[in-house]
Amino acid sequence: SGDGGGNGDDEYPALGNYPIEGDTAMFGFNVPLSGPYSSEGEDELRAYELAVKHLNNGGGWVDNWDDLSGEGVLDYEIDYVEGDTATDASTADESASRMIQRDDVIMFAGGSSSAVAIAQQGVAQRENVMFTCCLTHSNDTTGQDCVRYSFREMFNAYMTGQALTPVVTEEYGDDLSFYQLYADYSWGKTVEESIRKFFGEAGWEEVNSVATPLDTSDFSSYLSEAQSSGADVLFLNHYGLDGANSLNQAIDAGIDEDMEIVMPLYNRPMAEAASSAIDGIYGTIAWDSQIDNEPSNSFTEFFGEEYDGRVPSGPAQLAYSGTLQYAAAVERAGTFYPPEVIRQLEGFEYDNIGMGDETMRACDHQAQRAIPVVRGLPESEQGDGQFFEIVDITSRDDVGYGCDEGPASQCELGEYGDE
Amino acid sequence: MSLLELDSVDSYYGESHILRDVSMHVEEGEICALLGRNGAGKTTTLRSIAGARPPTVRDGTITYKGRNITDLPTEDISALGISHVPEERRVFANLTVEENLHLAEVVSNPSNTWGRDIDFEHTGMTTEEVYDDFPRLGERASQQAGTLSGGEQQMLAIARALKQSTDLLMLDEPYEGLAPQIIETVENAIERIRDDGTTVLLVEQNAAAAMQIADRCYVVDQGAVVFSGSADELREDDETRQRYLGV
Amino acid sequence: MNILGDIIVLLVNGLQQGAIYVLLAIGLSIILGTLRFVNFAHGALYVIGAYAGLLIAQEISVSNGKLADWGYQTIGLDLGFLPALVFVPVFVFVVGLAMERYVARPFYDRPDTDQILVTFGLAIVVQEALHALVGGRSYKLVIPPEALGVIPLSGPTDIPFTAVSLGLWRLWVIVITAVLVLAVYAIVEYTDFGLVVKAGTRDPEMVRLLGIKITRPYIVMFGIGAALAGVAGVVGAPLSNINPEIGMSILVPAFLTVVIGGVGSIRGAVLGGTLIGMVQVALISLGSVSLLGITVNWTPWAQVGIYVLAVVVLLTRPQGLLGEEEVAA
Amino acid sequence: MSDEVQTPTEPESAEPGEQSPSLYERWAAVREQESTVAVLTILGVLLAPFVLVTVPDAIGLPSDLTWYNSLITLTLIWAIFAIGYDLLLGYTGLLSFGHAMFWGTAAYAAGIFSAEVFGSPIAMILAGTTVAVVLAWVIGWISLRRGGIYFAILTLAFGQMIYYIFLSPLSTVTGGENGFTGVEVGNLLGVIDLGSQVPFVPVAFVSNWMYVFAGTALVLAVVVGYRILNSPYGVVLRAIRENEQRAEFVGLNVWRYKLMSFIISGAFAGVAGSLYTIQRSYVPIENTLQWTVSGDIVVITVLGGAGSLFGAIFGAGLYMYVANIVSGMAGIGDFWHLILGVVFIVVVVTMPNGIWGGISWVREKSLLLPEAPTIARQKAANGRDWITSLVGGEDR
Amino acid sequence: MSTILETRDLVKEFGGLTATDDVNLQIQDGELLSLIGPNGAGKSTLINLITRMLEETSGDILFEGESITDLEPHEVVQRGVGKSFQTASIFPDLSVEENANIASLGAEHGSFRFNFLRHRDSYPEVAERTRDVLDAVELLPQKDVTAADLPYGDKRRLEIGIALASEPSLLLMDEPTAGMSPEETQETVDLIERVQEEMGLTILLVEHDMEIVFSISDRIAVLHQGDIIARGTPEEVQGDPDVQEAYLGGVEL
Ligand SMILES: Nc1ncnc2c1ncn2[C@@H]1O[C@H](COP(=O)(O)OP(=O)(O)OP(=O)(O)O)[C@@H](O)[C@H]1O
Ligand SMILES: Nc1ncnc2c1ncn2[C@@H]1O[C@H](COP(=O)(O)OP(=O)(O)OP(=O)(O)O)[C@@H](O)[C@H]1O
Ligand SMILES: [Mg+2]
Ligand SMILES: [Mg+2]
Repeated sequence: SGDGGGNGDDEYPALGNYPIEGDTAMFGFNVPLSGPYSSEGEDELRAYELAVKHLNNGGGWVDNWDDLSGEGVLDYEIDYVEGDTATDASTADESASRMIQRDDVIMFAGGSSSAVAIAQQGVAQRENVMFTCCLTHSNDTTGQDCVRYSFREMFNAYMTGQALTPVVTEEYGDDLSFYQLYADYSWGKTVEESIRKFFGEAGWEEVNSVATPLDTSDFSSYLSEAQSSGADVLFLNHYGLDGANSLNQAIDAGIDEDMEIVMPLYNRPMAEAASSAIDGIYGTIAWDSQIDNEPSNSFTEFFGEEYDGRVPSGPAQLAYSGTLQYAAAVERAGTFYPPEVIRQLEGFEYDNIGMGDETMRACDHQAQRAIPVVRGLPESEQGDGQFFEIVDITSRDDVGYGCDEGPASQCELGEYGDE
Repeated sequence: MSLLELDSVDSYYGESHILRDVSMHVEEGEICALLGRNGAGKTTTLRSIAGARPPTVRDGTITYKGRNITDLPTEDISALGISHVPEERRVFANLTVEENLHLAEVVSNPSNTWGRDIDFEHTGMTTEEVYDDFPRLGERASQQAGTLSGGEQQMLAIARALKQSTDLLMLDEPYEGLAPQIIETVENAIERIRDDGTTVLLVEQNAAAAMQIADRCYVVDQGAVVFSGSADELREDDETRQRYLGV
Repeated sequence: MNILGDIIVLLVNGLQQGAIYVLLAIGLSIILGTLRFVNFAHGALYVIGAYAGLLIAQEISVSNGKLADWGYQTIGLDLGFLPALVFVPVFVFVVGLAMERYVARPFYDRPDTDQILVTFGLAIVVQEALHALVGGRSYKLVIPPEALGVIPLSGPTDIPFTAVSLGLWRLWVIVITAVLVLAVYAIVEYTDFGLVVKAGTRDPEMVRLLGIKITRPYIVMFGIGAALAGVAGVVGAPLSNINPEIGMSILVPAFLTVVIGGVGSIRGAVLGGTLIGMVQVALISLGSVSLLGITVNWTPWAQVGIYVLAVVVLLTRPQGLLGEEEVAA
Repeated sequence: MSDEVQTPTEPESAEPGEQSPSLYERWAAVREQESTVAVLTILGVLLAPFVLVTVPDAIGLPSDLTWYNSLITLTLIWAIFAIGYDLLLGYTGLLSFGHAMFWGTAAYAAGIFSAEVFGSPIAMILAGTTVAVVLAWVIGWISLRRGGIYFAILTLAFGQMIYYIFLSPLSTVTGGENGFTGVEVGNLLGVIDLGSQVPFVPVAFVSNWMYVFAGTALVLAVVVGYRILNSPYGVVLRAIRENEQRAEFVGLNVWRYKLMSFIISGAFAGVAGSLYTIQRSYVPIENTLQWTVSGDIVVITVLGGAGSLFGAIFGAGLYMYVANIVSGMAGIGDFWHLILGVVFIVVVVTMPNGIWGGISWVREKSLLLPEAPTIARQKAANGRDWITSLVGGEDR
Repeated sequence: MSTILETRDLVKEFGGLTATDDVNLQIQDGELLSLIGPNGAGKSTLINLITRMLEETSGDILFEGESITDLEPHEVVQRGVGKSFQTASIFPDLSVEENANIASLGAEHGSFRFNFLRHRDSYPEVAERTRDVLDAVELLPQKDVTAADLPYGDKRRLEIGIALASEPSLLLMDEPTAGMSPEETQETVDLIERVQEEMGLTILLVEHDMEIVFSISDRIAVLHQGDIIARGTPEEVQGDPDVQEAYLGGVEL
């Protein structure tokens, strides 16, 4: 094993897919190319491909990160396989197993749909192959379902609740009733819980909350129930195409005339799909090209250069940064041996991905970071890649929770594999 | 010229050679009987004439009114005036008696004829005339044909053929399952339509019954014609009767 | 509370949802009832209708799938909705003709299981071909501007009748369905054409022996069934996502509609479709109901309800609500 | 090898003047015996990893063309499922489109049982299978009221009903869309960790205890399946497939036999579903209860060869290879499912006994053995007709 | 002689039509009773009522003294009422031996048991019965032939063999010779007579061929518009003017 450019990287026992055979290190990118989150998935894949290109040949952030050389990782050339999760945990789980067994990937990444991410985390821990979360916003990912072999850059529903509550209550008042529709799986449920918790604490009262199946296309019956509930505010805890559909249909049915609508998590592809419907709608986003700082601006720029001027979405930024983050940790560890890489990432402090100062917390592998709160622009002001007004970038000091609090209190990371 | 002429016809079911070099002719206005034991090839002959597939006619020609019909599709042959009452009744179980009868005239409806190069006109019996002959059917007009008794179904199958515009009526074992008096009715009907100018080609197991009304007879055995002649000649030819008909 | 308004909305939503099932079920039912052909690829015709409608009406960008790899960034004619509504039935009709000729016809004489298997295979092939070509992502057919918008309902002022609004498009779907259903009903029930097809079901050779060219009525009947599925694809698309999988997922409720209504019965299909649509919508709208101190939340049962309906119908009336008992030959 | 069940024929030597049986015929007689079948299955299970993984690795075949160990285990599990399905489709002639429900409910039952009660793999299988059997009894009781196409449609519908029930109303128990993540597989017989290697046996032959476990289950499944076919049930089920009305009129309770066949088939699916949970330590909903699983098992069985137990096993192997290995190949990988669909249609049209049947047919043909059964022959002829009609032959 | 089957006031109505009207019929153990009557008289309906294919409107059917109206068709067969089918109804893809085997199994095993793990060879009674029956219908030499490949006449014989293998004490036959040539018919009649004798069967025969009916029947019952209008020995029935009028017409015998 490890012939060629092995860089002496065989001082550890075999574990998972370590050591790498040959001189190419294989990554696996498992993204939704079908199903309700496929727009996000396509953008993620673009970013992953770009990340591999930069890792091998330099360019992008690789040039600015001290840990990365731009000539592969530890002298291994990076190659990758891709898989379609179909926005579905089973398919993702199978696809991940295939990547590990058939393609011998040393790290795999992806997400979109927290159910998908959580399923893959399970595989990662079982197989001792590292997983890098991309878009997953459920509390459970770094809460009750957390694992040692996975790290999450994205914040979670709990933090969204913390960031959104002050902004929204200030705008609409602090004595209102609200109604929630939520996607019926891990993510939707934790958003629903967190909204209830934080808005409840702020003095709002929940009228009802109703689950809708993932991949619903016609929300009208659910919406008309919400409409006749008499609540003041409607939370649409939907994402991707589902989110665009439910928001569009809510506006079409004229619900915004009676109720305020809040979309706790949204993103650029959703905003594009919902277009005029997002006018005035509050929510949080992972990242947006409108955020003005050096890493963000450069990411927007080189992504656009690669892909015909396309403006990258938040999920793309997560995909790109996650891959580089992993590669940098490998370089720092001097090996692909997973336990060492994990140790490099635990407690790692960084400020290089455009979201200010961050820490990858060791106790639950959750990044501690700032959260952008946004509000949709009217159609007339949209365009030029602009969909939102960034209302606030809530500092990481104002959100988050201790290792013994909130979701983290349920987290048991499991073994490194070298004990 | 004969109304129908078979000239050295060879028919096959798949690879099995059934009719061997069959030649026969049916004259206008006669009742011609085709006799033979089980499996002799009687049904196969009628199906070959009617253009029903299988069997396939690989050799020889079938001429009707001077026209070669060997390779015409079934429906065109039928439209030329050959109607066929096949074995086993073949009524449309899911349709009523009346609808079954109505189907016999559908062919004459202009909207059903496009795409066909055969002309014909409807000269068959009317529904009323049919009910006169078979009052039983009149009583059962709106009953689903599948629920008729065996004999009633046989009547319906015959009646349906009589309703078609027919110059040549081919009957395959029409007496099967009929009670003795109904057999009489059918015999009478056959003789009457012959007298009205329709030619009849009758297939029967029951040689005795067939010879009663037939003008001429053919006997087939193992796919080949082994006898042809008038009914009287056959009655006198004991050897043929014993050997090929078992009577 | 706004009970009356809710009921109206529920009725319209239920009818519209049912209308899609009816359009599909009629095709399934006449093909099954008259041609004795079990078509598991009926959903594929629906998908084909939806994609055809999408490509006629709009221009879409393809981002994964082979078309994108081959350099087609965008495809579609961008002609608007009305042309789609006109051309799709014609197109799917032709697809139906081809399907009859090359798939169904050689299988009329083979056992049900073979028919199911081959059409199931065809359904897979259509789904996967679309998947490979345009990718798995979902598209949206935009509601035509003429039918966009809502009808605000407001009652007399003395009834507290808060505004409910009916999507105009839903009404359009209901009307289009009604017209088509009546037309097909007339053809099947009142013309020789329908009679011939029914007869041919049991004994095509006998029909030919009666001088009737059977292949044409068959193929036309199949085409009509297919065209209806195509229409369902177009009119249903603005209210649902379009992706390669929708064909299979709509097939089950469509079959249930047939089973509930009774095979071969157009009136049964209408009744069955309406019932299913209503049950689905009603369970969502029912929300939580407390009875005798037990609170049941009905919304999660919305998808389950239609199956329960089917089971109940089947146990009490095995031939379906308006189906006739089978008559053996 | 063909395993068309035949009544063991009496020794041909009874008729004088007959040639003594050829070697092939003797072999043909031997291989029908159950113990032979069992031994062959055991050998197959033992050699599979060596032949499919070790040897290709050793001779340097690229790893993206070859099997991997967990895939072989998975294939064994699907093969058990397929054997059970074949008993229903191939021998009784009932086409179920809802078999995912037995596989799936068993998977959930096994998973939930392990989390809530007891993690012993054997106990998990018992729990899962019991649930599948009970469910099969209920669903069969309702669905078998209507024959033919209704049965296919109803089983499809019930399958989806169970899926939706597990997805939403029961999501607090099942995990809904997330799947059930709390599976806790314990040790086999309290001591053997299924993930660990088997002592003394080289990994080249047996990767781990899980493989031994699944392999044993498969051998048992084959033996039991064979025994059923050789019991009165075997011939009764085939009689029902061929002429149901007549079977009723020789005094057979057709309905009960069909129900029994459905339940037996459900039990096999239950064993397989439970093993699936044990192997993955996770119960994903889409791959257990969604109708696509029912579709997969139909494809596997028909492709491999309905009406032959080894055909079903072969089908499982073929499908798993295409879905997991071919799908990763450059070029055709993206089209794997499409290709499978096309092949499936071709098989349905032209090969009534599936690919396995086709192989046996060719081999027997080349050995000038007696012709295939009539119906099979007829179907094959139909297939040829279909092709002629496609290329614009006779307008029938 | 005891009564093996008896119908009491058996009525079957289809909508407005009464197909059998208060039919009281007794069949004695060991006899061959023919049921004749015009088309549509209700003969097949009566048989279908006995086999429980049809549900009666009113009345009762007693077999060996017990009512069988609550039984399922297969249970009636279990009790000993067999039916031979008009068109050869066999299991085409199975061998001749398996065909008979199934029927013997039906007799032995029809009452559904859970013995799916017991090998077929361990039922010697079944094998023996199979052999006996094949012997009786003279198909033993062809036992390994696939049923579909038999000539038509042999198929009919096999069909009767299947009916016999299910161990009936009463055999119902609805027009067994329909579509047969005189020779074939004669063979079939001989077969029927022989098995009746050998196996001590009771037979209920429906037939339009008067030659057969009058030559082999012990007794004849005449059904007309759902009513039994005459019954008795062949001679008695033949002389009955009502029968002449309603059924036989001018047929001479
Ligand atoms: N569909 C078929 N396929 C193969 N062989 C057939 C087919 N139909 C009939 N045969 C064979 O063709 C021969 C002639 O059969 P045909 O039906 O013409 O006889 P038939 O004289 O009408 O006899 P019957 O009096 O019994 O009706 C028989 O040997 C029969 O077995
Ligand atoms: N399901 C049904 N619905 C309505 N009428 C029926 C049904 N079944 C039978 N009949 C009618 O009942 C009468 C008796 O029929 P059945 O079949 O018993 O007569 P059959 O005596 O067997 O006559 P055949 O000698 O012609 O076979 C017939 O007139 C028939 O049309
Ligand atoms: Mg004949
Ligand atoms: Mg009768």
